[in-house]
Amino acid sequence: MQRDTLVSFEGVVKSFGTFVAVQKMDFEIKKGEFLAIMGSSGCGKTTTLRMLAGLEAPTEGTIRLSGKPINHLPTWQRDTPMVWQSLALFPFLNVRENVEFALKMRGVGKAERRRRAEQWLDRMQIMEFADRNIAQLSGGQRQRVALARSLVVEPEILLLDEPLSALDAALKVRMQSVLKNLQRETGITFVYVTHSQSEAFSMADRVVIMSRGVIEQIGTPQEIYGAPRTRFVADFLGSSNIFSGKVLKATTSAIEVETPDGPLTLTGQLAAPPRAGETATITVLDTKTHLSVTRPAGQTNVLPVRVIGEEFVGATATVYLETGKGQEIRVQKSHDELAGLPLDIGQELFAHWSPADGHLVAGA
Amino acid sequence: MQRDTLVSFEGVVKSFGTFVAVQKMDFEIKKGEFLAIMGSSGCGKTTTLRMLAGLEAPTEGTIRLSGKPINHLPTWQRDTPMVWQSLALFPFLNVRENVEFALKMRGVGKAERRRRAEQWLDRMQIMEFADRNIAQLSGGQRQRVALARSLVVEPEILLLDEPLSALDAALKVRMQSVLKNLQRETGITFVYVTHSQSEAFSMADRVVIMSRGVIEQIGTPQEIYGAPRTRFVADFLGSSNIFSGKVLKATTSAIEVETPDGPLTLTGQLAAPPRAGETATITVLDTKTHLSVTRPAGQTNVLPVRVIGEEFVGATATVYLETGKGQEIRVQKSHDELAGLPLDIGQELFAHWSPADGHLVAGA
Amino acid sequence: MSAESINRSRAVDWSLRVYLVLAYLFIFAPIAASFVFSFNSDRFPSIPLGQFSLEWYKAVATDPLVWEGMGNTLVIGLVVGCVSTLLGFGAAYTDYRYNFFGKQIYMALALLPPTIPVIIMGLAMLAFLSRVNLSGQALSVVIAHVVICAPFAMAIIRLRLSQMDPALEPAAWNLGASEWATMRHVIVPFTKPAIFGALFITMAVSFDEFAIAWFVSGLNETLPVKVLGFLQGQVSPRINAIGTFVFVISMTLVILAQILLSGRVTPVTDDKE
Amino acid sequence: SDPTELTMLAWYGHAEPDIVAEFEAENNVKFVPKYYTGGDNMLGLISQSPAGTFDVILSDAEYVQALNAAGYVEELAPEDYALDDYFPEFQQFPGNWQDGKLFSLVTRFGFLGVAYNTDALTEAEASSYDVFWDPKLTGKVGHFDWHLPNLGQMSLLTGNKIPYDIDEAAWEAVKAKTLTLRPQIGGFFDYGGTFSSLNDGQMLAFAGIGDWITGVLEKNGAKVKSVIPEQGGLQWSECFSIGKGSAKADLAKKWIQYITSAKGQAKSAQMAAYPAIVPNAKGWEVLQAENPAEAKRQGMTKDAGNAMDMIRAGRIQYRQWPIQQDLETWNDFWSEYKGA
Amino acid sequence: MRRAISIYGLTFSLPLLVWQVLFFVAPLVFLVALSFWTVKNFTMRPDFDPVNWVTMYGKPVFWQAYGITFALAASASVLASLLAFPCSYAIAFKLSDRARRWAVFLMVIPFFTSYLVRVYSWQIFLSDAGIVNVLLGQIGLGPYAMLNTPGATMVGYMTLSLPLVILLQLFSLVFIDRNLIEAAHNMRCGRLRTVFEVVIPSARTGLVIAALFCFILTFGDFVSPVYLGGGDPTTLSILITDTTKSGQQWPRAAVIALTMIGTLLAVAFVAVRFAYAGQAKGARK
Ligand SMILES: Nc1ncnc2c1ncn2[C@@H]1O[C@H](COP(=O)(O)OP(=O)(O)OP(=O)(O)O)[C@@H](O)[C@H]1O
Ligand SMILES: Nc1ncnc2c1ncn2[C@@H]1O[C@H](COP(=O)(O)OP(=O)(O)OP(=O)(O)O)[C@@H](O)[C@H]1O
Ligand SMILES: [Mg+2]
Ligand SMILES: [Mg+2]
Repeated sequence: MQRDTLVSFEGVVKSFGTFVAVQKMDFEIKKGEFLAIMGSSGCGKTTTLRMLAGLEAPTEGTIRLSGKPINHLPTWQRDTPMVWQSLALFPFLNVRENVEFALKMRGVGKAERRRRAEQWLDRMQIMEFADRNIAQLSGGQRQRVALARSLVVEPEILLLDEPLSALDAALKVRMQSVLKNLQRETGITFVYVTHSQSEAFSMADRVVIMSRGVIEQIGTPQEIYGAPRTRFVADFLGSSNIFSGKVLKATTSAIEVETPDGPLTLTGQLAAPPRAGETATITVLDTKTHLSVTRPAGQTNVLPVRVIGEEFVGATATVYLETGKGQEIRVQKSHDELAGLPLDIGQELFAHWSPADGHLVAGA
Repeated sequence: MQRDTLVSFEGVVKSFGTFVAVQKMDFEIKKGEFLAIMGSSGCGKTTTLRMLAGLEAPTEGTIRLSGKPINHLPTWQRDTPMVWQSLALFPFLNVRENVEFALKMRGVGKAERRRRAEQWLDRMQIMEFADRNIAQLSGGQRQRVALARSLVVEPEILLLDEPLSALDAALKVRMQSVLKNLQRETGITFVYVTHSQSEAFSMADRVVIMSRGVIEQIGTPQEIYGAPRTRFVADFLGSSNIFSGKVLKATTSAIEVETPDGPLTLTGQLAAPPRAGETATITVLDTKTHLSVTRPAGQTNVLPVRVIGEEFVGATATVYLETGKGQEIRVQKSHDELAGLPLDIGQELFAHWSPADGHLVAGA
Repeated sequence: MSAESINRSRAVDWSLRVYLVLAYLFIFAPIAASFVFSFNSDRFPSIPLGQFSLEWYKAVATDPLVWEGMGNTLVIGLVVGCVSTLLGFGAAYTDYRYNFFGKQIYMALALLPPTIPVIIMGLAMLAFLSRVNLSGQALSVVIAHVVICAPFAMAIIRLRLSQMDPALEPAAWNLGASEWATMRHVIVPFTKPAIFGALFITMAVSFDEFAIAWFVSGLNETLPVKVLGFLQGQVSPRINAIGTFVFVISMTLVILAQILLSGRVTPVTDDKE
Repeated sequence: SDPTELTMLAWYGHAEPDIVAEFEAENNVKFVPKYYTGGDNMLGLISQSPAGTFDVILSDAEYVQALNAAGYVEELAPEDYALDDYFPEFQQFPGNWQDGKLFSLVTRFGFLGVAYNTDALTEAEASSYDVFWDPKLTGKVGHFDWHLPNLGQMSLLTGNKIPYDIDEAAWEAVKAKTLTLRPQIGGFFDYGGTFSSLNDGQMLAFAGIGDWITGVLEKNGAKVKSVIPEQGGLQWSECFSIGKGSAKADLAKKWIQYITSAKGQAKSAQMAAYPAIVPNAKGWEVLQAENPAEAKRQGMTKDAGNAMDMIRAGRIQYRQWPIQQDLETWNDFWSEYKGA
Repeated sequence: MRRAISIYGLTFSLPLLVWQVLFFVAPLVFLVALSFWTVKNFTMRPDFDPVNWVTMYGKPVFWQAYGITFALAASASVLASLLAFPCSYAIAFKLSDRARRWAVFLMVIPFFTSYLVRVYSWQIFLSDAGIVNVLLGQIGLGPYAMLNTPGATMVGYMTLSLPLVILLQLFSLVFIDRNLIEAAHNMRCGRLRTVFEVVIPSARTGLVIAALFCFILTFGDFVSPVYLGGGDPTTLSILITDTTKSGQQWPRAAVIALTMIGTLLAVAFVAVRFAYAGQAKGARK
């Protein structure tokens, strides 16, 4: 589906004093899409959202909404409602008054205000709490009030800054589906900032991954999980083991890299293979990395490792290991697959993987 | 290995006013073992630990340490050092002074105090921070100071109350192995309270699972994961789908239970099968529960379900589903296994599992 | 902690409680005595007590000067309360919202005055105000009292603002409210209890202040200045009568403030993480 | 119609109903008093208030010069007042006149001597300033906290005929003598403190005061009295002036006429706040008729040894500013003495 | 958005600034100017003459009063801290939440009763025939001379400062992490020892600040030294009033006042430094 552009960031920079929070940012948000923004803490996600909402002015560059530059429009003259992590509901107003707030500020008459607010209260299934105090609602109910409050003006775009991070696991999953459905039904563009990979990957059409004010990768969840474009992305997703080193040999179908732990090889279709002597990084998913007690015969990519810990996650466990050079390696397996292995701390094992499972990313 | 008993709780009850926080608790802790205590918030874990440390007096029953009753011994006359969740390091003392504190209180001379403190600082690899302020340390470093401070008196037993809960994931795993090694090397008995299943299962020799002041199950991690003794335990571990209903038929090798979603069957060795008409509960691990788009032919234990959400955890994903009767079902699979399934919210699927994978627990 | 805790000693606990009672006795002895002696017939209070008498209250009630002082005190207190609260609100909001060069100096100006000894303040105020022809009027007392009361108002309101979710104000802008509309519809409603609290507390402070007022009040003496006059000029249990009377009024204001500040506390945000 | 407001700057008591009620009623006037607590306090108040703030000013005689020098008071016309009824000594009262012009009118005066507790001392014992050094009074002697009356009495004690006109040698002697009194002293008090510490026996003897305090206490039944000791006593005097720039100077004049008339003087002598002797001979007569006991107590009778006789016998000296030393020198010594 | 201060912002920021500059800073600055004026014949004249500073600083009486005032205020701070600590400790650690709220409420009441009235009341207690002596007399003791002694001044100082000191101490005590106390017990630190090893070091900032406030209040107080201490010995506040009595010597009084402000600022600086010493900035958590 080819969609129109709703928002575009053109060379946007934001500095606080001498500190540059967002560096030369260029990207577009399509009408009706669900865009998630991810990245480690302090990478500029909130700052990006706030510039879009008009709560910060860009230091350089232009932000356009439906083609018009909006850099210097104060936030109260834009229609870019935001849902805050803390929700920021007005504690001195009841649920209905909260939802009516934006309409009141727009000078909508009393009866009309009430009608439109009730429509949204109804839609969010919180009509029965209309006259309650905010303090008397549960976390999920407040969440819905916050959504209704922002949506009541029927904006083209909704900005969400980690809206679910305060909820417990079960409620989080429920609210995710509420949000996803809402977005589909209304067709409103969602820009959704989150820390949680699970949230971003399960809800968004496209995901932006940021690091230190720079966009590292934009793409669908599948693209990003399957082919992280940079070492940062691979690292950030946390599901790959990562090795850097000097390229020894490289063809369009295979490459050999000299790492501190020895040479590693990778096979596959390489569009633009690096040249020998350059630095390259190989990633391999932790689920594709295997362990054995003895050195597997006749295999490449075998590293002697020592167990440093183990973590249980439901049906699977992640084994943390370390090579002689201190390189950390993780292996994720089901309990059954690990059952035969001695996993006492300090135990020496061999980690290995098939050259076809490796993946080449840019830089060191 | 048969070990001596170090601590025994004999009919211990603890009430706060009319509220009973710990009810008739009977269990033993062996010399040199690593015992983890788990349970939902407010179930009495901390209270149990505090009674052992002498920070609360039991309302009824007797606690023995090496055979001697210690109910009314003030905490400063026991050798039961504790590591607090908040660490409770003295902010007005530097690292060395913190570690020396317990020795100072025992009247150990200056030179000797210093020697013994440095030994532990060294062992915990924080010697270089000896003269730093607590505020200048990272979380992991503080954790080590807290351990050194408690261990410097070389006690027979160490009590730990969620010591790692304030750390981030990576540090947590590292500190787990530090703790585990320490316990093995010193042979000190560890009593370790935690919320985290992963922590308890990867570190402890035995795990105690508590609910509302009552011990639900004691056993090795394998025993508990494989055979939860009660519905609470199964629920608490969160890795099983749980169904309750009336027993229709029951033999020593098979049982059929009528649940709101229809009859379910279970096969296996049943020592004491329930009688028909009684209530029974069947659990099945979420990894052993499967999904398909069409109703699998010729199978028992098939339930029509609707997708309500999905959660990504590294290489695996958990799909949240709901039966027509509102029973929640989770299915955990690797991404590859789920790749073929349509998992949009509201999508209708069939959940099913082999009768041999079910497990019978007591009560409803 | 439970009472049956094994690490506490009853003896220590009880001696501490007894000590506490003694401390309260020390603190309340003069207040209680002044109350008792205000109903005592003897002009020069001593024990044993004379008869119960309302003579001093009558003396006070029939003294037009006391009534006039009372009127001055009330009017001045009211004006001081309003002005201090307004100024304090502005300063609290400034501190909450803005960061600027020299803010520390601004805050020092906003908080320092109550720490200057009143006798020095009074002296400096009188010397200065008389230069600019502002001394000896009710206005002088208002000026001086606002200087020391505004910091109290500022502190109380700032405390309330710090309980406010910092996202609340931008959230309102984001919903289409201009800065002024946000002030009216969000900031003021949120801080309302603190605003009234500050109003009553500053009124109570002004109500009781005598040292600076003595210097600058000229002919428009407030009640506490009259008390100082009674103490300096003619010892009389009228002091007790006025003291008791002022106490009752001040306490009423304080309790009102207390109710407003703590009564309608609504959790500001749900607990995070 | 609403009464006219007349402002009065005075010692406590001068605008209380017992004194002003009649005048207020007759003239439809309402007094607004500002009571001060010392001459310097009074000067400070005037100097820091706009001209015309105070219509009537009551001040101690020694301050009249200062008031006049600073231009705070209006000149008075002698013919407006019943000066002829005054005792001759007070018709030309030096404190009131400057270069032949009248600036204020003395209205009351009193004597300062030894105030004592009659349970602790006999009148004979108290009849010398030396009694302050009596060992049984250690820690029980109080000072009214102002240098002028106290040092004046010390000056009398060291044998100076005119206590405020002394040369350097005499001044050194006064200082030396005074310092030897310091260990006897229990405190330095303002009016209120003097009042209560004498009343409840906290202090058994007092320097620097007289009947203006003990008289009130006596009336309330306290066992205190004042005597003029053998070394002589001091005289304080209160004078009324009209404030410079007063918009109600006529009314102010009327008040001074009233309070210096025979009727006003009799009232004034019996003022509730503190009693005093009046300089108007006709006033004495009215008082003798109205309240013979009080007239007798204060010595305003025709009997021998009455107040005027004491003055005429030279037993009483005016309190005034030091003549050969600076005022500051005396005050500095007083501070030093207090701190010793 | 953090914009430069706008008209909107100035509307809220400026009034207080203007007020305090006009009516707080200006008087203090004027006080400095005043200290260089001269006085002749009861009238002050604008001048720039250090004579007042020279005269005042040349007087032994001034330094003596300074020493006494400083010593009195310092002893009051120590005494108030010592007397208050068991109280604030008991309120913080030995009372239930409800009782603690009441205790705090009761402690606030004295702030709203006239200090003058309370001091006057103490006269009735302390005089030779006062309540205390009458009570002592009934058990055959006394009478003792209490009024007009430095001890009585101290009683007045306590009346003035004790509630505030207790509240400030309490404020830092209730925020002590209870785990620290339990941790100390758990490491063989007995009850009393824990107070010295843990409670006091933890609450140091609050304890020092409380003592500082006591110092500030008592250093400038003139009511207690006059009405309870009998004006003997002379404190700086009494000296200020005495100085104004010697023929309108306001400039000299200004010298005393400025010296007092300087002293208070110095003491406050030292106390705050000490209160926060050794506390690294930006503690994490
Ligand atoms: N007003 C400000 N003044 C100075 N620095 C700021 C300001 N706001 C943000 N920053 C800095 O800009 C960087 C980006 O901040 P931002 O809030 O956008 O991060 P984020 O990606 O949302 O992080 P998080 O996940 O923790 O919310 C951070 O380093 C932050 O410290
Ligand atoms: N001092 C106390 N007074 C009253 N109730 C208490 C007290 N201490 C604990 N409780 C109650 O006893 C119960 C058990 O508390 P405990 O602290 O042992 O729980 P826990 O298992 O450690 O919980 P968490 O995992 O949240 O730390 C809780 O319901 C708690 O509210
Ligand atoms: Mg953010
Ligand atoms: Mg706990």
